[in-house]
Amino acid sequence: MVSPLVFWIVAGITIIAALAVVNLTNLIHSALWLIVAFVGVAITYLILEAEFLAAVQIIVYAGAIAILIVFGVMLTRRGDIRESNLFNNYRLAGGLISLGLMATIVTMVVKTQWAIDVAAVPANSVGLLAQNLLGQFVIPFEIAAMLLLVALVGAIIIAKEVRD
Amino acid sequence: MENLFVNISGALRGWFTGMGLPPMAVEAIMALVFLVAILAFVLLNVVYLVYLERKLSAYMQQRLGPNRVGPRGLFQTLLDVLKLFGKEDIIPNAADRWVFRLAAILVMVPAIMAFAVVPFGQGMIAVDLNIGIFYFVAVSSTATIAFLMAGWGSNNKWALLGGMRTVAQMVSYELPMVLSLLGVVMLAGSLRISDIMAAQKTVWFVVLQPVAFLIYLVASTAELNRQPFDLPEGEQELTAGPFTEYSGMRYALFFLAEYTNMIAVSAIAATLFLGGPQGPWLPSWLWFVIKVYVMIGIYMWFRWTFPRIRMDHLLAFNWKFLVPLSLANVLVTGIGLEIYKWFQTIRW
Amino acid sequence: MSLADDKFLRTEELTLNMGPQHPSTHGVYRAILTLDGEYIKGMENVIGYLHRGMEKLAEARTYPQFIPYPDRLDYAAGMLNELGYVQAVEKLMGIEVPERAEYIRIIMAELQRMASHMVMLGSYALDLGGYTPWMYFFRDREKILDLFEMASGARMTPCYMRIGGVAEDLPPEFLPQLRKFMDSMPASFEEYDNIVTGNEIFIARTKGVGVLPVEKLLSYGVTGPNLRAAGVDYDLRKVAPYGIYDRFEFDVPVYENGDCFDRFVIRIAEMKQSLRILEQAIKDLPEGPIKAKVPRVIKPPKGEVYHQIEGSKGVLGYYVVSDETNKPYRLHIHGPSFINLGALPDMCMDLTLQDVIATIASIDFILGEVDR
Amino acid sequence: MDKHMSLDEVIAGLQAKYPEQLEVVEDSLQPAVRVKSDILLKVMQELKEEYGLDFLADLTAVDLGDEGFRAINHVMSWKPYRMLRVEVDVPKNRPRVPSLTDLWAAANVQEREAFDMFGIIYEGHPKLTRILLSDNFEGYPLRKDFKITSRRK
Amino acid sequence: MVTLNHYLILAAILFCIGFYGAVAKKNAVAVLMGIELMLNSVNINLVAFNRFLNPGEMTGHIFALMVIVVAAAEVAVGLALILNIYRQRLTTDVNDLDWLKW
Repeated sequence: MVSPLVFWIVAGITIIAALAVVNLTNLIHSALWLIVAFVGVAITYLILEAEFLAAVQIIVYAGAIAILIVFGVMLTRRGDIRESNLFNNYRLAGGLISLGLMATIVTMVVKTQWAIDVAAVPANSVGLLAQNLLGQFVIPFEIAAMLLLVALVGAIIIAKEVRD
Repeated sequence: MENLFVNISGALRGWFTGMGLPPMAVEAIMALVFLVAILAFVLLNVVYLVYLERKLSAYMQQRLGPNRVGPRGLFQTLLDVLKLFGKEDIIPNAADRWVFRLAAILVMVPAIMAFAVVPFGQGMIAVDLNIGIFYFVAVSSTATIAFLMAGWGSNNKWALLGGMRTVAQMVSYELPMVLSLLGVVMLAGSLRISDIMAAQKTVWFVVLQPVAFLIYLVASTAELNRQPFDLPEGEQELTAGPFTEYSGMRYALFFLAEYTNMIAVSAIAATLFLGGPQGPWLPSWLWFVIKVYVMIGIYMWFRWTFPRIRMDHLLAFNWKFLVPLSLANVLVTGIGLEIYKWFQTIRW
Repeated sequence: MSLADDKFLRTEELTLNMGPQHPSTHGVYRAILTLDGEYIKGMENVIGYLHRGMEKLAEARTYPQFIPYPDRLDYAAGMLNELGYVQAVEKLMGIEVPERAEYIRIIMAELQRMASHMVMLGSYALDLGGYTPWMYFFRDREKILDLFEMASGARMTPCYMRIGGVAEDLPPEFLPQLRKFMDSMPASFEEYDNIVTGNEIFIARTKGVGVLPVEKLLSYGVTGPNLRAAGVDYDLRKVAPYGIYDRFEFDVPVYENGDCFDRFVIRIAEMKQSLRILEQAIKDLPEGPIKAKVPRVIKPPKGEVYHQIEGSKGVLGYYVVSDETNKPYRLHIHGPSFINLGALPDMCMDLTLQDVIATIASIDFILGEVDR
Repeated sequence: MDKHMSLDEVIAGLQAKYPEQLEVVEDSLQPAVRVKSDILLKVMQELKEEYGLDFLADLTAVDLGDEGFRAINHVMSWKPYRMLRVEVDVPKNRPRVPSLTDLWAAANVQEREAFDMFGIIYEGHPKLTRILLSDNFEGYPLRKDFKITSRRK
Repeated sequence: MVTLNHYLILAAILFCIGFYGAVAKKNAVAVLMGIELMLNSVNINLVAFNRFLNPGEMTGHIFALMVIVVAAAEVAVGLALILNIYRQRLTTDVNDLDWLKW
């Protein structure tokens, strides 16, 4: 078990990064902080002994973030990049709602009694994951694959230049 | 000789434990020791890789190469590094300062991190993760961001174009690279580096997976941004791509990262396809270094032979050729594995 | 604005200043590019950074004093530029050049043509990112420059031609050295083929890139290898032989597509023809004087002449107006690079940024000649 | 019309058509005609389209001192090789010549250069700006009355 | 000692920040970022539940993987939509996307 200190540090960094993502007005900086948040989440997975997921988190989100930045650059070159990520009129309402939501979830979480299982994580967790994915969960797996394919095709069709 | 470094590390560990430190502290110190050892190995190699690159290119181009500083120019790179230290560190006024500064440092992080799973010899892996090779893939995929940060942070159109190209190139070549590694993983039946090494006791995977090896070679050249895939940098087109505005040590860091990445990628190739640190007569770590240098030699040979490919050709080559080929390779490997299993059942 | 009347795609264009300080502009040349992504939607040449007022300078120099100046025009082809100038003056004065001098001029001109082509070929490969071919071409160019040094004392700016002949006779070790160079070339040609023209990436990057229809090329006044690569058989050495070019047997290589690849390989083919001319020139090289009898002070009769020669980059013309003094009244230099560069924006339209680099290098201009 | 006729025939043909505005330059080393600027475009178009002299070899100008400028155009054909000089006298106080850019794209840069050096205005040129000299350069350096200001103080 | 509650609360905080971003931001790309944060917090929940309630099986991990796949698909399509909208309207401001026909 990893020291609790690591968790506190990682959790703190992740939350700060997430706040920065939302509050900064430069889209690129937001995207860069988003990477920090994602890496924080990946380390959280590591603490939870989910190495495979941690690696997936990094590989999927790091690539996606780069693309996000590119989009940010492409789509905001027209104006001032420092003002590219402003708030809309729902800032106050959104803030209040999310605070309320958080309060609700936290109270719910604290009040619930969980049936904690103290067993250790199996050594060959990756192998187990693979067997599960291609055994018991093969249909969701295939559907996910199909979904990705459809999303790929759909994205290409939508983003394709419209010529008349 | 064989266990030289393993013994050193064992002795260190014993020494630290003997000092009465708690096990966790010993682990932390040992991790630090490994890190320092890897850094030392990498930096030393990079300095002489630059020298090797220059000498090799000189021989290919019928020149002499560096031959003034020290015997046969051996100290040329050291002096170059010193010179870069002495240079003014220029940050453009309009640059995004923190992004600009951080990019030069961040570019080194994935390069160094990848070495955590590199087996420098028998029993010489810093961390033998059970997702070993996947860890390498994940870490190296983050390198894109540093390039993009450099390109964007410089506030320079050439740099931005270079950064955009980097994203397009590295994200798309990631795919065939991972898929080519998949063939090896299927044969070994594990992501763990030591398992993959053990699976190559008799036959190297380059024999069983020649197509995967070639795909890996091409895709990793693209990942390294080296000729013929050095479009992000493309001196003749984008002056220096994302590095256009960098100077002094920050520029040197990008260079350092490029060569560090080259060692890492070569090390992974040597591990996955060339049997890793295994071979007769010589100590395992020496074998490993030899194999890594063979791979590095190939990359350098590429660089000094090919002209630069064009952006649209680059992407078309990836999506229309490499990716389908690597998918087919995975398929063929799977079928081959099944046939092999079936043969084994009927033999018994 | 309603959406209905603006249906077509809107994308943003990026204006990019390529140069004056850029690795691929071959000197201080600037192109203002309008990019849509990586595609060129507009291009404008900005030149003049190297302007030295050579035509004005000529009006303050005597005729022989001007001979070193053409060297600095197209500094990759000094001999050819001088040849054009001295022949123009000779034409104006009606001077007959001795046989031996004519042959030496041919030798120098063809060597210079090869050297100039090697610069282009080498830097072209370099501009496409191939470092090694560049060294191969420059290795061979070095041998030519050594020959020039032997004959004239200088490598790039020889100042070797004189009105009425050449400055010095060939030194005795010149011809054996030239022989050696010529014997070494066939192997070099094979190497060029192996490392550049046979390379898949090179072919993919140059085939079909930077093409202009022939009519447009002619309208732009493009000459030299760039025009011949597009299938037009115009070579002044054949069409209107100057000097003694009518005595030599050689072919004019003509290609069909006029793309960057053809512009590249046609120069290699021309080098082979230059070798043929050299071969014959060495064989027939007569003994005799190397300089005609010219008056001590050169004062051409009143008149004007426009003289053209086939330079390495196209037709190089000198328009000389004399007012019977010892200085030209007006000297106009028609540099092929200047004219060829005019066609560049049209060639680059709708190509990618990388193709622009390839096209710029393929039309082979030297800024010294563009700006004068 | 025969596009390969000899230069003498070309000149004769032109002279017959424009007896007033065109004269043949005597005692010239190379064949040359001098035309008035109002028929320049027509003559050039005929040379290009009817007589086959369809390649603009060179375009420049000469300062004749007090008499004004002379715009010099060389047109040529390659096969057979013929070259004809077409001169236009331009008055000093009103240096205007019709532009040849519609006939030959090659005229574009060369006319800009002549404008840059002599200040001759080519009417109908799409973008007649300085090309070699900097935009804020004063004067036209190839004019004979141009004084070079000393750089040393 | 770090318990399940810690992870759940961390996830809750991340989720609310993401929600705030998704609701209160002008730029469509930023809205996507907020949604990504929310999806990530859900994944933390899934993995934490898996680790603390049923470490012997990988169900939570598999759910998390599915979420990542869906998130990837969503980002791809979302970005394509944003790109296309930008081409039509030259804006990525969600407030401006109030027209009902293309």
